[in-house]
Amino acid sequence: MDLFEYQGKELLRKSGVPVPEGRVASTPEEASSAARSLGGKVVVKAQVQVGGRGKAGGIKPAANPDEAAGVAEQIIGMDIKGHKVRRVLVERAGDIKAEYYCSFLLDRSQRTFLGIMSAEGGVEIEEIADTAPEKIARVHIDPLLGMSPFHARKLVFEAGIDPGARKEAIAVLPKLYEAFVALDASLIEVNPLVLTGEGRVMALDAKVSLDDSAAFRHPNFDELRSAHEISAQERAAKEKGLNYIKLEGDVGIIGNGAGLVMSTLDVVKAAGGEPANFLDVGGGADADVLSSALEVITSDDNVKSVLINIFGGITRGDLVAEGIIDALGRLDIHTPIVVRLDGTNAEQGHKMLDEAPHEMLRSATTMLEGADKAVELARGDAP
Amino acid sequence: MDLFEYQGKELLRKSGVPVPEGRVASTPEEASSAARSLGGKVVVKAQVQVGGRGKAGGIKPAANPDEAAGVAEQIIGMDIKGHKVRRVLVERAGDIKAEYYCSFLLDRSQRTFLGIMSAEGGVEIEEIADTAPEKIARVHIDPLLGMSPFHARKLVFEAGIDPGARKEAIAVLPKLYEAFVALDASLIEVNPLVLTGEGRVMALDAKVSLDDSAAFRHPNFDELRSAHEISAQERAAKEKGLNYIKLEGDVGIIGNGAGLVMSTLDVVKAAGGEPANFLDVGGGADADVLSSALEVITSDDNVKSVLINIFGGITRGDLVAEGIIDALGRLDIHTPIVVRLDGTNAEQGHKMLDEAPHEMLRSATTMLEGADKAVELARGDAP
Amino acid sequence: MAILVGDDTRLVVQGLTGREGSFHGMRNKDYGTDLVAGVTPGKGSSEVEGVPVFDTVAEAVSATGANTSMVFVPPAVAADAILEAHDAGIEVIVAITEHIPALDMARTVTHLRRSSDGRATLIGPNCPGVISPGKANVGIIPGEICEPGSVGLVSRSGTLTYQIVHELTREGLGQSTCVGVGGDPIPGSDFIDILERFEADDGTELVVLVGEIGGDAEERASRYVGEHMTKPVVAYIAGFTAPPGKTMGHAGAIISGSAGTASAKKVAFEEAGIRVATNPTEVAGIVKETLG
Amino acid sequence: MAILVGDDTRLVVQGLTGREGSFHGMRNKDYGTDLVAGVTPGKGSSEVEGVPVFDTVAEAVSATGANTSMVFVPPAVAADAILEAHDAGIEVIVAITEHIPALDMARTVTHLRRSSDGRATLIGPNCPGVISPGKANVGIIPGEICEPGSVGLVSRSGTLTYQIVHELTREGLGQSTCVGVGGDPIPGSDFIDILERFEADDGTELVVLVGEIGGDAEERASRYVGEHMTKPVVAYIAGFTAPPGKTMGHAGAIISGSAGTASAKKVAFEEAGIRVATNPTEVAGIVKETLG
Repeated sequence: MDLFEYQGKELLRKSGVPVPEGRVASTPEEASSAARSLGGKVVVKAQVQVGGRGKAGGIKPAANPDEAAGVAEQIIGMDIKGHKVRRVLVERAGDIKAEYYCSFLLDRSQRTFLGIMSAEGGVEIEEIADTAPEKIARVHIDPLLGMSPFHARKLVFEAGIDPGARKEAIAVLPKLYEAFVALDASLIEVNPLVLTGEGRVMALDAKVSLDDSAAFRHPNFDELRSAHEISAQERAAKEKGLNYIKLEGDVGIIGNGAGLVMSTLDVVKAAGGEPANFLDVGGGADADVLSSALEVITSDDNVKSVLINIFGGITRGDLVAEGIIDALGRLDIHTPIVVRLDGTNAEQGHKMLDEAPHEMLRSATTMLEGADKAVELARGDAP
Repeated sequence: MDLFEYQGKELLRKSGVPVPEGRVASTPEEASSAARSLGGKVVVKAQVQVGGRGKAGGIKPAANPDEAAGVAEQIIGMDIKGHKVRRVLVERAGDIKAEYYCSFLLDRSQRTFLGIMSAEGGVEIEEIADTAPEKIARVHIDPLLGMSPFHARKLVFEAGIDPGARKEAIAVLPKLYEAFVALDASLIEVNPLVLTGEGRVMALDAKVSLDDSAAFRHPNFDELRSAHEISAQERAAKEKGLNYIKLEGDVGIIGNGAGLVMSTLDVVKAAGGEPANFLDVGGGADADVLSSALEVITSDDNVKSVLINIFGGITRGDLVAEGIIDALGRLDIHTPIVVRLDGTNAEQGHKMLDEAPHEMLRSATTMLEGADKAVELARGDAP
Repeated sequence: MAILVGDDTRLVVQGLTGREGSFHGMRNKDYGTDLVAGVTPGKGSSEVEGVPVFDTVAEAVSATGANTSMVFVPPAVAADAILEAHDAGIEVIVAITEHIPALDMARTVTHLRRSSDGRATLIGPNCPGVISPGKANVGIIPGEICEPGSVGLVSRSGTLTYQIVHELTREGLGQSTCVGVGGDPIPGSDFIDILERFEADDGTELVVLVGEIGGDAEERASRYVGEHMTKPVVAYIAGFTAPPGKTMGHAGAIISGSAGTASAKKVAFEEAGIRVATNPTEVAGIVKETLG
Repeated sequence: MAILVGDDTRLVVQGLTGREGSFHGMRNKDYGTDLVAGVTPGKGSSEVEGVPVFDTVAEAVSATGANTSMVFVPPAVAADAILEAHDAGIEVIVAITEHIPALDMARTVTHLRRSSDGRATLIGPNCPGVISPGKANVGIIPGEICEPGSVGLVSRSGTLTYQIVHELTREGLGQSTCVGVGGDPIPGSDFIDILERFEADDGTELVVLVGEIGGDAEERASRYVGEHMTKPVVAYIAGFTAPPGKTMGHAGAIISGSAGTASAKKVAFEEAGIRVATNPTEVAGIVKETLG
């Protein structure tokens, strides 16, 4: 789960990382009152999860509460690269002497954690990596040993952080790492980490991604997630425990296991079709889950045909068939559905489907055949 | 630093380990009022750092506040194996269904931590180790990984803890380990850990030793230490940063480095003498430290002669000589002092001593010669 | 021959008394795997269909000589279960459980790889397990789709593995061992660990590697194959159609920047001389062609 | 020849700008040790008597090729300094600092022994260091009491080591290397680690082992000697007069129950065929006799 800036900063503040004082606002009035409570100049920042907010006009200064209301008026409701601005963060403006970059993340290839720092902040790290790779300091942090003070010193000295910011930066980095671990984050990126006119080091922006698998030990994950806007289908899928991602095409896809679903998308594409979604019912899906999946997919008006591609392992073919039959009985479905079923109890499933014929139902014996059929059906060619 | 039972239990309580409710008392009146505040029956326990309190009459039940005052009167002031009882712990008495043993300590040979558990509590673990070694469960805990729930399960199941106590014991053990680490303990021994009539598991006794080297990160160590009674010489030595232990003999000993001092004790003993103390001035001792060391030693009336055995490394011979000369000038010393000096700046030190003759001062060129001389002097044989 | 599991496998199932643990444990037993014990704390001295259950893995090992463990416990306690198996001296730990927090796995995998007193190989988590057809099945791969043979298979995916095994079997291409290493960001074993074993295994003539988008495990594997493998490798990668930046189910299947895409992985494989199939069916075709 | 330090030693002193760090660093340099760098965070680009100072050990290593480090920093930051040296690829770390919390050392030593990316040998902490007479001195052992020769010495004690070296030198028995492993409960290297090196070292004919009460390092060493050493070993143990239960300065010098006493250690040595001297002077006598 990717957090909004204001959410990430609030968590960092609680972990002892200095961040500017700020308030969230979803209306110009709230922005004005936030500015008043902060006193003096503020910056109004669009809360969207996409880069390049500044260039798009999503970050504006305001000298007083009235101005804050004015710029909030402009920013709230804006569309930034397809992301609608629903909230702004109103922050006390400060004097910035230098901007740095730092982040902590999981280094999959080393199976360990990685700290990254650069004296060149405020731009994308990929850009620095391209233009001046020598300006990026990296340090691996053993997950069992944790961060030792020397890791912080190494990052700060190797990155060439200004002498005036070193001491504070060396103190802030371990707090970021502690937050990374305590929050079960998969990424904490602070860009920029700034040196203020008063010689303080603070996080001016924060990108925090949390590990959804760790939700069981973080009661606050649900609340954080509630701030996220998702499509009706995605919300419905989420509620039913499905892993659903909406895409642009017209061939609806249901499968079990992320790898098989991705492969199904590829095969549909290779057959000349465009997948309408990614939907993984997961391992051990029962009839209910299958039925819900069909409901989610067929409620998307773009979908012209559906391919169900199940290879049973934990998932049982009979339960898959039961779910399909349930959905067809329960819902008014006018989208043709191609079912390809193999593995555990597949024969039984096929038999069940045969015994409950439905005009929208087609079957396929192989994955490739299923893809071809679904693509033809989406085109309107009745196979 | 070894803690008193009441200190150890207070720390364990703060770490979430259940302990009986109790109050410390140093007078019968305090004991009576403690019993009143606890309500009902209590147990009055002598606070001394020595085993076998119970057999010595240092632990007694009391049915009401008056009885509590009465037994406190008997116990306070008692001498238990050379330890004078200055305080008692008044604890709410409970119904005990079973007594277990458990401890966490540093396993030097494996360079790791060790958890130990036995269903046979209330007796010394050495006794169980002798009589029924198969009843002792052990588990090594990697210092980096820390205690995982399975470590607790392994201890509890292997030790054969009663089914009714398992769940709570499995929950309590990790708290004890966390306390062990958080307190920088070198030992936490709970004997007995009890199962109460209400099915609770709690620490009925606690022996906690703390790592003095970690005092810099534990502001409470000083306060804990203040409860300890030590001899006048030990207190003076402590204040001066000397590592001093009083022994029974009459040859005072000063050296630098624990190994060399121990070796000096052995050599004095081999020469027929009895060391009066162990005193290590440590590495890099200066004149002041040497002078203080001499003051501490010569203030002990048992001391008939002193052997100063210094092999300079960080410690400089000239500063040693300066300290001796200072002490001889400052104090009224009538105890003969044999000085053996080698290593860094030893020649300079010898020269300084030669230039400041004192009737009590003798010199020795080797450690063995020094020991012989000091022993003869203690016997009254003037060498 | 085979790798990881086989005739010497003596299996203990951690979580045997659970619904899924007993279902799949018994399926493994029915397949012919030597299921010797189950472990569920507090249920020691009980049985599941004749298989003795112990309170701890250590007890199970000492009573039954178990050398392989299948972990089928909930994600919150799975890392602990893996550590327990390792501590008890289990040699091969197959962790089926999905959604274990990455932090738990980072700590667990680091410990397993470094610890001097253990020698455990961890497969998974979030994996379908390991099957050596005709010998032993440890996990949830449907045994009926496999046939004994000489193709080794290693995959980050679950059901996609079944699909490909199914295609192989249909073409008469039996398998020495099929290994699902799992799609998590920090797997206990990665492609290279398994490729090493296949390279050394007499019973394996060719290896099928099934990759996914995200991470660089495929890129590292391709370098390893180029430098160290004498046996032919055929690859398949899923996720060409995945839009950048979208999570596709597996925590591991995240595209980060330019690296980690299916195309980048395909290029890496081809540069190492590895043929890459465009769909699961084609895998079997290329394998058949390669083995001649 | 020699072990641990010698002609190839390129020394960096962590804490060179401190009072003791500079005093002993310069003494080591004067002895002939190749002191190439100092490290003090925030004092990079400065110098101590011509020796360049860096902010991090990694910079010192990359700029000067340092391969050995002496740690002379306060106890609260010493474990961090050791970990930094290890991370920077230093091969031999000699930690002089005393009073490092046992927990810090338990974690640090575990990490050093397990970490796959390092190959550092840690000597100490709370030790006098290592000297290979005539070649290099890293630590605080007074160089002037040593002479080059073929006696290896390993000791848990500081000044007691000087005493014994002094006695050896006085008898004309020079030393290949003298190693103080330190008296802490968790040393980076123990007797066995050093005995192994002496056994393999061409320049060492005999080893003097200086023990202390507390722990079981001597007992384990005696077994090792009995089973693995071909070279003669002469032992000395201090602490026969120590009353049970009293702490004698070193955290390590605690008698716990019946084990760990000087007498128990003496018995263990003698059972392994090792002669035990009754005082430091006698050590030299036995060595002379043994070498013939």
